[in-house]
Amino acid sequence: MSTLAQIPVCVEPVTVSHGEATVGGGIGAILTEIAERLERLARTGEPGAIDLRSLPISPADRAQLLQALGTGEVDARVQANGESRIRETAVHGVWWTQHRDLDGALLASLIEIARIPDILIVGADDLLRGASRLRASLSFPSAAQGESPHGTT
Amino acid sequence: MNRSSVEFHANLAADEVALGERERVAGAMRAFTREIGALSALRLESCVHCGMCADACHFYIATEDPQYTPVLKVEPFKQAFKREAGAFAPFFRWFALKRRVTADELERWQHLLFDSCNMCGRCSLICPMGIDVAELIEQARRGLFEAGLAPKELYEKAAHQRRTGQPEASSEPYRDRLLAIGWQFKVEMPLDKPQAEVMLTVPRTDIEHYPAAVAALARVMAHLKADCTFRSDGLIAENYGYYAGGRDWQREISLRLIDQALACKAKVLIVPECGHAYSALRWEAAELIGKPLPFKVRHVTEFLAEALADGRLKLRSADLGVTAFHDPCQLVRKGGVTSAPRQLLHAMGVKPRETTRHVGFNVCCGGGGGVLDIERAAPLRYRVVEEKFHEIDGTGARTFLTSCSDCRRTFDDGKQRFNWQQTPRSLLELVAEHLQGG
Amino acid sequence: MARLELEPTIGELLDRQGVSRRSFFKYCTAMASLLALPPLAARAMAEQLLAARRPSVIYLSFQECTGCLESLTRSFAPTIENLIFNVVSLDYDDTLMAAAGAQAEQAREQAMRANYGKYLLVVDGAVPTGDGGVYHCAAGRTGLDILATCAKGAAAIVCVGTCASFGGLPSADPNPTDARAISTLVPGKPVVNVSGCPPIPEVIAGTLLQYVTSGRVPDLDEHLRPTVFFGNSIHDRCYRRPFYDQGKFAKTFDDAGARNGWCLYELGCKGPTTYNACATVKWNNAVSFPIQSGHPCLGCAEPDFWDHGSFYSPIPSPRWGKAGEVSPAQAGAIAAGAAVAGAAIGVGSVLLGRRRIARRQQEPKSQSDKGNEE
Amino acid sequence: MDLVDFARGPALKVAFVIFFIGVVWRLVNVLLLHHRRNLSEPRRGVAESVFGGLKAMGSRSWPHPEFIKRTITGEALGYSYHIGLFIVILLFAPHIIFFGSFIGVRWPALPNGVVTIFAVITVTLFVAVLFRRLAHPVLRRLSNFDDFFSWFVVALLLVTGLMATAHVGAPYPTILGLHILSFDLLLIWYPFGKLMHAFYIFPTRAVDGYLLTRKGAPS
Repeated sequence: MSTLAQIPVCVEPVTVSHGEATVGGGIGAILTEIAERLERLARTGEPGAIDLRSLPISPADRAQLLQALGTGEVDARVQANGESRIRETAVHGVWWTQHRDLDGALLASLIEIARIPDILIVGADDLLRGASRLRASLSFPSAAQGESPHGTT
Repeated sequence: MNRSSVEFHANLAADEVALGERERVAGAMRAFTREIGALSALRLESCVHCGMCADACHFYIATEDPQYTPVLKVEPFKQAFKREAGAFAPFFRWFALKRRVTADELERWQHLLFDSCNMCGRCSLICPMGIDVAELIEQARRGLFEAGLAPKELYEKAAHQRRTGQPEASSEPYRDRLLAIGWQFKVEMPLDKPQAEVMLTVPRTDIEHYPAAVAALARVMAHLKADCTFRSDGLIAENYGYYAGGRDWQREISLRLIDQALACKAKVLIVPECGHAYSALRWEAAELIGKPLPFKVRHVTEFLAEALADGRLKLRSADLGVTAFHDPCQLVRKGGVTSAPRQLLHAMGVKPRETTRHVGFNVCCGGGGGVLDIERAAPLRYRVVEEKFHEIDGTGARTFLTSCSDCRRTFDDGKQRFNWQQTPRSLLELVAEHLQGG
Repeated sequence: MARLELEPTIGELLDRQGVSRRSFFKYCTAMASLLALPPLAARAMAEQLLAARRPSVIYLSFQECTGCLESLTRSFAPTIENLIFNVVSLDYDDTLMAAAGAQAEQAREQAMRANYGKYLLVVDGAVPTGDGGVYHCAAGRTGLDILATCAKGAAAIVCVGTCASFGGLPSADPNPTDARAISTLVPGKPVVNVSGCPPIPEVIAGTLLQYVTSGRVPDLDEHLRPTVFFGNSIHDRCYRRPFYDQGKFAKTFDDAGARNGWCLYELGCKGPTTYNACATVKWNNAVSFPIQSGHPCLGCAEPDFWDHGSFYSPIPSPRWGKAGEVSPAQAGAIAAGAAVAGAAIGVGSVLLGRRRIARRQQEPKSQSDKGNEE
Repeated sequence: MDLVDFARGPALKVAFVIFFIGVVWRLVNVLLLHHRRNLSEPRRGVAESVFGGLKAMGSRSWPHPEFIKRTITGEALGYSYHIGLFIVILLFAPHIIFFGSFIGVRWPALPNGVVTIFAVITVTLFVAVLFRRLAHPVLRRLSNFDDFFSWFVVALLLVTGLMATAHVGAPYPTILGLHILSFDLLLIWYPFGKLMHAFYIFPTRAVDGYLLTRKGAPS
């Protein structure tokens, strides 16, 4: 019988690993939910999202889910207060977004069902603000009133 | 509400009718409390109301009437115990957790304790808690007796036997009848020898109805050249005090036999083919008189089995075909005589077909415990004896033997009613007919 | 710039700091994930936050060890500075603010006057009520008095830590200063208890954030704790639960069971009787939580957890009075004593019984004598 | 002092004391009543009779073939829920800790999932037993308050126990408190009701076996 010292102290939570081949019960359910949401998106235009981290599935299941969804054509990186990676899966309209903060810690990991994830869309007021900034830079050499680019409209 | 005694519609003897209600309750409590001891207390405290004793009781099996649940018969006795000597008796009295027993309740219990119970002990065998329900019923009967509620027939016979030694008056003294049987069956009837090793007694039922059994007893004793005698003052074996529940009368009736046995310095007292007489004398007499009996008490089958064992008795084989033997319940369950009758049958080459897997679990004939004598109980008894007939017919037996005169009379009585094909025969008579070199 | 300086909305504040809409939207998504809100709620939260004015927060500290505040400062999502500057306007906290003495008190009174009826009062620590509350005085006033005045104008009160929520350590037996939970001292005011000793940083921050975004008190359990964080017991969410169900328990702290990460139930784990988010949100930015690091849960989020006996005596073990866990010798002695008493009463009752039996025997003439009268 | 602390603290101590006082009181009361000595000539010696008594303690548990056809349902129900009770009470980890701390020793447990299955079976059987007691003519005629209240006390214990393991009905501390309180109730009621049969069953059988063997009668 191995001595006490030989037993490795187990720190990581015990993960129950499934066999490779079979698709875990959980994943089947999630895939059907994604399909159902895609149909709703097509019908009513209502987007949906599933928070991967809160799903009570093991890491192995999670990996298998993403593998089942495959990779698509779009792979976007958003540098906003840390990197956010938005990848389209092989199924059009199903996106895998991961938000990380400045030192790389994972903030959120979502499966988004939408024509385009919200974060990529430019907000309405950003358009106006962008326009005013451009106009300000156009008249840069002559204007030089020292107005801050933003202005406090 | 003090009902006048005449309104009691119970089946009462003249002496009993005169009792007032308060006297009845006081008498019942006197008897119940006298019966309370560590053993009866342990049993009364153990019942968990599982109802299984009903499944062993032939009165419940035949009628499916829940009032005949054996342990229910003991309720007045349990009420008395809980209120008088139970651990929480004061609380039971102050908060009336158990009501005081009433004359009406006692009167209703007469039918339960007497008419519908042979005290056969089958309920004691099934009880998962190991309660001897039959003995509790016996003790409960004493309460009814002291309350002046014993059935008329049993009370009168017990009173008569206490005074005269025989349950009923007979046309001629039984000692003369005994000698007459001797001449009729050409067998010598030793009577009132001043001293003898063995004292013989005879069931009144045999003298009245089955004289051949009496002759058989004498013939067998003569064959064994036993130094034996009948005693005219201690002739009758039955004990109607035991049936009626009159503890003191039972003692006096037993004392009559004991005195005669002492008088002739007998070493063995033979109880003839009778069930309750054996257990009343062997297992209860010593308790009642308060000291061990100076002589042995043996059932006639036991005595013959002992003679068989030490070679004094040789028996010829009997060709009876398929035979069934009815164990009288007072003899087998209450008395413990299980192997003797079988040894005699085997000695005669007869292998009885058992009605049940284990000896002693057979259904009772329904007539014992005094029920045979209570007219009011007849319809109920017939339904029960019918069950017994089914059990015997189940064995497919051609010959049917038993070793108790009350059982024989119950079977004969039932035989006419259901014109049952079998005839109950006495084991003793069979032995008498197959003595070797007899 | 002539317009009166309005209290800027959070959106304007962020814009002024060059925080892009996308990074603020990412921040809200993270918050929704933490608060277990549906993912699409992030958009609604973002819009509400952008438009909301930062609520003024008064942070009062009474009988406490500042552990809760330390815990708040270690919140990763949202970070403390993010919280203070973007989400709430922390107008008074005698530990964090630069001002002190009269200026600090003046700042508080000024903030309370300015936002009367709208500011959020966050309280840390129990308030001693013994001898008129003299056991806690600040700026010449008793804790009771300070709490009363501040609570009057508060829109809601958030009690941070088991001390504020239930009395915690100060009110543990014998409770010399008669310390009381805040909820018992501010009748009529909506109270949210964020219990724990200390509470999980993200739980404090998340509760404040949830109040700011929704503008109302979240759903609470019977101890007035937000159900989003305190709805489940540690036991129900514990990753070692399979070992509990299989009956695999660690018997001592360094046996094979402990090393294999088996259930700590027999070592006094109070997981089953404790409701908190440690097993899911975990501590130090979801690195670990007590059970995962091999120590049984103490049940620090539950009222009177100091007085539930030794932290290492299992839940079912009987506890007789202050003597703590019952020992076989003690149980044996009590049983023997009771048995002797029982025997004595038994003898008494049986003597009583025997006397009654005897008395019953002398009743009027017995029935059997009647037979002789012929 | 929340419900759990009260239930397993002072309430348990009081119940514990009442239990021992009540049980010993009742046993002593039975023991010290008048003992009748057997004066009749025995058919079997004392040694053989004592052995017969010990044998009866076991044999009386097993249904006799002659009666089994009629008693099978009653006995099957009774035995299965008793076995279920023993498994749940003695082989469930928290129970082992609870009872173990009184006697200072612990023994191996069954996995909790298995015990829960037995607990569910036992509760259903327990309800079935109640219906049988209400439906069966003999049982209905025999049953009194003690039968139903003793049933209720044990049923309460079983139900709150199941609710505690399933974390249902109320927050776990409250349900656990109720569960331990119903155990206290059982301890208090124990000496005054039919639960005492656990103490009576073996002595009564032994005495009966002894007396029957002494007479040579079947037992």
